[in-house]
Formats: sequence, C-alpha cells, structure tokens
Amino acid sequence: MKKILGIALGIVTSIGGFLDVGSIATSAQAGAAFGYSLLWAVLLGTICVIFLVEMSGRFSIVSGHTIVDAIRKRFGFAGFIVPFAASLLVNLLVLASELGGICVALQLLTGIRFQVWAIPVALAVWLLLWLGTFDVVEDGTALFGLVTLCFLVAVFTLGPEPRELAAGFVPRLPGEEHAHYLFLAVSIIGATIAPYLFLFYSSGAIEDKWDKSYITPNRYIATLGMSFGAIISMAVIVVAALALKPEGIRVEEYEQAALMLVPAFGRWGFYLFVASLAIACFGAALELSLASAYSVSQAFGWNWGEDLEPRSAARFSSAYTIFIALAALIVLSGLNPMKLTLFSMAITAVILPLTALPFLVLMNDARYMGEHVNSHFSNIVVLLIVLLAAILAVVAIPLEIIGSK
Amino acid sequence: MKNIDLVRDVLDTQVLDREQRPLGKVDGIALELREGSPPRVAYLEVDGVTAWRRLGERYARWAAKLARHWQREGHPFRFTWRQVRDFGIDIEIDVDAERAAPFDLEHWLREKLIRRIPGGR
Amino acid sequence: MSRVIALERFIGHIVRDAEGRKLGHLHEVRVRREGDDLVVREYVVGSAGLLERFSLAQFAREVVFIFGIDRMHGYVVPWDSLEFPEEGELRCTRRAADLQRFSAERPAGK
Amino acid sequence: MRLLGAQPMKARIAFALACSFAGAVMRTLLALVLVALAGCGDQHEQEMKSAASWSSTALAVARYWLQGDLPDTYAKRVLQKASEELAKGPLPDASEPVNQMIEAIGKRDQQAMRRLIAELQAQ
Repeated sequence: MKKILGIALGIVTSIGGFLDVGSIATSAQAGAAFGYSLLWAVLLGTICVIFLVEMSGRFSIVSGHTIVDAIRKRFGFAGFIVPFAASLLVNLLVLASELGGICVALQLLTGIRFQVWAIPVALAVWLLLWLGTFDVVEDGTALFGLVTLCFLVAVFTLGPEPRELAAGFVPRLPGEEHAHYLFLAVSIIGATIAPYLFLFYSSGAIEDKWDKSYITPNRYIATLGMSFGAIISMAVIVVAALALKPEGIRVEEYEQAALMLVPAFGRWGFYLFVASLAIACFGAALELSLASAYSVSQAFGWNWGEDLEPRSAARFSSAYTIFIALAALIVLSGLNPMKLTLFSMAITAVILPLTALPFLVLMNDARYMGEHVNSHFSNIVVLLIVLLAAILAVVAIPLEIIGSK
Repeated sequence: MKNIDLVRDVLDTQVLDREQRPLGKVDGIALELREGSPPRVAYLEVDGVTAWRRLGERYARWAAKLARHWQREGHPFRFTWRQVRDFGIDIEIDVDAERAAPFDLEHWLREKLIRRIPGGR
Repeated sequence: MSRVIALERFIGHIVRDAEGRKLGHLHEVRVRREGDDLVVREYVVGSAGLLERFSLAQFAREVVFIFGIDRMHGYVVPWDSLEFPEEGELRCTRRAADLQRFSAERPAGK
Repeated sequence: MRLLGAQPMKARIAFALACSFAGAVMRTLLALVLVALAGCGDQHEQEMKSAASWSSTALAVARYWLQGDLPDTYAKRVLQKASEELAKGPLPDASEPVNQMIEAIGKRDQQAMRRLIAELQAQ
C-alpha cells in the first residue's frame, strides 16, 4: 500500500518536474508556428528520457551510488571535469531560464518589468531550499504542478481533429522555415531530456533510501511519470496550434503565449497560463538548484542532502546559494527570457552526449549493476536518440543564429 | 579481494570517515619505488589541489591560491592503507571527518557564510 | 634508496619499450594486498587496459562495428620493468616482444 | 531484465515499431538538414512574418479584451510591446492604431476599440 502511494506520488512528482519553462516555451512556439507537426519530437525525447530516468533510478537502487559520484570514479578526475563543468554551465543557463519564466509570469500579472522580480524570485527559491526538507520540495512541487493539467483540459475543450493529431507523430518536412523547424525540434528534444531530471532522480532515490524492492516501482514511476509529463507537453503544442496558429500569432515572446488558454477558458485562461508558467518554473528551479548542488557535492565527495541543516552541509548549501545568485544575475542582465530559454534547451541537446554517454557506460558495468546491467535494447535507444539530438543541435544552432540576424 | 586495480578501484573513490560521513575522494595515490622490491602504495591523498594538478600544474597553482583562504593545517590530507577499515565501493577510514583537513572548506563556509545568514544555525 | 611518486600524474602517459617503440598509455596498476600494504604486481599498458578499467570489454565487443575493438591491444608490464623517470616519458626496460600481451577478449590474469 | 530475452514477442513488435519510427525520424531530419543548409533564412521574409504576427497578436488581444477576458494591465503591456515591434519592422504604419488601442483600454472605450480593430484589420 505504501509502495502504491509511493508510485502515485512519484508519478505526480515527475509531472511537476517535467513541465518546465523549456517545455512550455518550445511547445508553445512549435504549436503556434508548425501546428501539430512537431509532436513527434516530444515523443522521441520522451522515449529517451523514460529510459534514462528508469536507468538512473535503477543505478542508484542497485549500486547505492549517485550517477555523478560513479562517473568521476570511472572516468577519473581529468576525464570527468570537462563534461561536468559543461553540464553545470548548462544547468545554470536553464536555471536562469526558469527564474526568468517566473519573473515573466509576474510581469504578465503585474505589468512590472521582469528584471525587477529577479531578486525576490531568487530569494523565494533559495529560502524554500534553505528551510525546507526534501519531501517539502518534492511533494510541494508535485501538488502545485497539477495546475499544468489545465493544458490537457484545454485540449478537450478545444477538441482537436484526431486524425490530424495522429499525423503529428509522423515526422514530415514542413512547407517552409526549415531551419527554424529543425531548431525547434532540437530544442524540444533538449527540453524533454533535461539532464538535471535524471541527476535529480538518482539523488532522490538515495535521499528516499530506495532499496531493491523498488526496482519494479521505479520502472512504473519512470514510465508513467515521464509519459504524463510528455502528454502535458504535447497538450501545450496542441493548444498553441488550436488557439494561436489560426489567429496568425507566432510566439516570439511570452506575452503572446499567454493568450493560448483564453479561447478555452475565457477570462480564467490568462490566469491559468500565468499560474502554470510560474509554478512549473518554480518547481523546476527548485529541482535544478538541488540537482546542481548535488552534483557539485558528489563530484568532490562532500556531504550532501537536502534534509541536512545548512550548517552541517555548509558546502552543499553554499553551492546552491551561489548557483541561484548567479542565475539571478543572468536574469537581471535583461537577456530576453524567451530567447535565453530556447537557446538553453538547444545547448542542452548539444551537451547531452557528455552526460548521457558516460552514464550509459556505467549502466553496463557489472561491478556496479550486477545482474541489473542494461539490455542491448535500452543501450541502443538511448545512444541513437542522444547522438541524433546532439548532431542536429550542432547543425541547427548556427542556422538559427544566422536566421534571426 | 586480494588483487586490486588501483586506477579503477581506488583512485577517485569516495572516502568516508568512521561514522560514514563523506570526507572526500581519493585524489592522489603515492607510490614508493623501492630498490630491489616491488613498489608499494605509500599513502593516499584527499586534497583538491592534488586533484587539479592532474589537469596540469597551472590549475594546481590556481587551486592552491584559492584554497589558501580556508586551509588551516595538515594539507594535503594523507592516509595509509593501514587506516582503511572497509574497502568496497567506498573506502572507510579510521578518522573523524570534522577534524580532518578536507573539512577546512566546510568550516570556513560555516564561519564566513552560513552563520551570517538567518536560519543558518 | 627509495623515492615517492604521485602515481595519478602518470596515468594516461605514454610508455616506450627498451627499443624506444611506443607501447601505449599507462592505464592500470595492479596491486596485491600484503598485510597492511598494497604492493604493485604489474602495470597494464595500451588501449585494452582502458577498456578493462571501464569494465567495458563486454560492452565494446557488442558495438565492435563502431569502435573497431578487434584492433585494441595492450601489454602487461611486470613491476620491475617500468621506470618512472624524474623527467620525460615512462620507460619499459623490456622489449615489446618479450611482454605478455593483453587483449580485451581475454583479460589476462583472470 | 534483458528485454529481448524475457519477452521475445512483445520486444519484437516494439522493435519493429521503433525501427519504423526511427527510420522516419532519420529520413526527415536528414532532408531537413540539407534543405535548411541550402536556403537558410530570408531576412525580409522573416521580418514580414514577425510583423504580421505582432499585428495579429494586437488584434487578438483587442478582441479578447472586448470580451472581458483579459486584465487591463496585461492587455496594455502586450499592445505596448506589439506597437514597439511593429514600429521597428516593415509595417510601421500598423503601430499607430495599436497605440490608440492602449489609450482605448485606459479610457475603457469599447466603441473606439471596435473601430481600431477594423482599422488594423484593413491594413
């Protein structure tokens, strides 16, 4: 019974963690510009992230170690430090995007410029980590994250044509704007396979003290949780395709995205969008800050844990404190939050092999995994998707930069 | 386990103190090259500067300059195989982490940062 | 006379044999527990040693077509045949032909 | 745990599905990369699209505001943004009616708003 509750909670958690600024921004743009035709990118990313999240849970359960910890041991300090630094940098950009998302939500609501909100928002995120425990962070994010289900409700209210919807899952060349289509496909994949998700999940399995009896629940949590998250992500695409595309509105700014729920919910639509954006970003910002502090601590062998008092894990607490402060500075600098988000997502796709491939090597290491090593099937799926996403991202990013002057 | 692969099994392994508190990683391994008999492991090091030296001397200098702010004494922290209480995926050694040199940064941050923030005590 | 070296700084460095030919990179040091001491038995040199370190031999064989693993090889250098100089490259005092081969297919000494 | 070993039939179906999906993905993306490399970004066309999108945004905001679906602060803010973007782009004339829309919201003048919508649509 307790386990079923755990599974349910895990699923809900991943919805909260899954939908973040990246998914909202990329999906809204994709739906508004290309209708349903990028749904396949969410599907592709989701398949990969299900495998990765399941693996990271399994890895921690079986080996008792977190991923970062084990990667450093296997690859040595010199081999580890470059991918590690790269992933931290990307985490920082994504965290800045998340904070930016919250600030934009507040700007939409109050009309006060988003930069003004950077410091209060960063403080709020930090304060929750400083005073809260792991359960507060995880479950709180999860429960509030349910607001994002409104996108799913909107899909049913607006009633998309099922056949057209299904066609979106088959990759096809769009009529025009190929470079932008490619860039969005890459960004969607990057937003879906966020490395912090599985780093966080692996640390979570340790913090929650999962034992071997969790191997099967872990599989359900990963699959169902990530799938539900993906469905909401897809719902954003569909709603944008139905509400914005016919009007001829392209999402270049969050202001435009904020209109997408109005046709479905009328005057509540605007507030629901703002709430979804703020809450999803807030949850993701918490998880990102934690995931980054976890990885720094695990990389250098420090004591870590969200349940510890800041005083007894000073290096860990300082890590997220500094991290959030840096991200707040990026928001303060006034970079366009939408552009920042999209580029962070595309860069996530570029560095994906750096985090995912070493992890894949560990998953095949019988010293850690014993009989629970990866199947060929999961190796190949992850390998292919990750490499594909990275190669495409390398092509797509320069094209997008040229295209948007 | 009678035979051990030093690079795979020991280098960069998590070191725990006698109460299972994380102390750091095995950042360096010192070999004593002896005349006429096989080299032996003299001691293992847990020290940030040692780790950065593996990337190059320049990084070690930067790390050392930075570390001077919080380091007190006993750097680099070294232990011998004799102090190892348990060796598996982690290495557990017979010391008290709170009093060991690798915790200098922890103490320094508590002192300079955490204590000054409300709720940090 | 004994001398203490920082082993971690030699990992990944090139090893040359007695005739100056490149053997490969130093990837692993095998030690044996003797009382409270760890005593070196042999060094593993060459790319196969790297696979051994990553416990990748199995995995690599499965994706043989990507990495071309059949061309990977290595040598086992006994403890008394590797010199750590103060300056310059690591030297093996034996010739490559006299060393035990190490292949990813059949890990030596197992 | 070995997926292929434990469930041969299911795995084979999954594998076939995966292969066809992967194949479609690969083909499309390859084609995309080629096409994208060939004709990358017409600057003028891009700006036209952006301007058209901002003017559509203004229209939608105005309409939703008339329905009472949008709070004033937000509506004003988007229109402000739209007018700035339009003034920069290839359709600078469209920015004037958008500016007047902001005034109309300030005065809560629904009559004027309807007129401005028609005016903007005419452009």
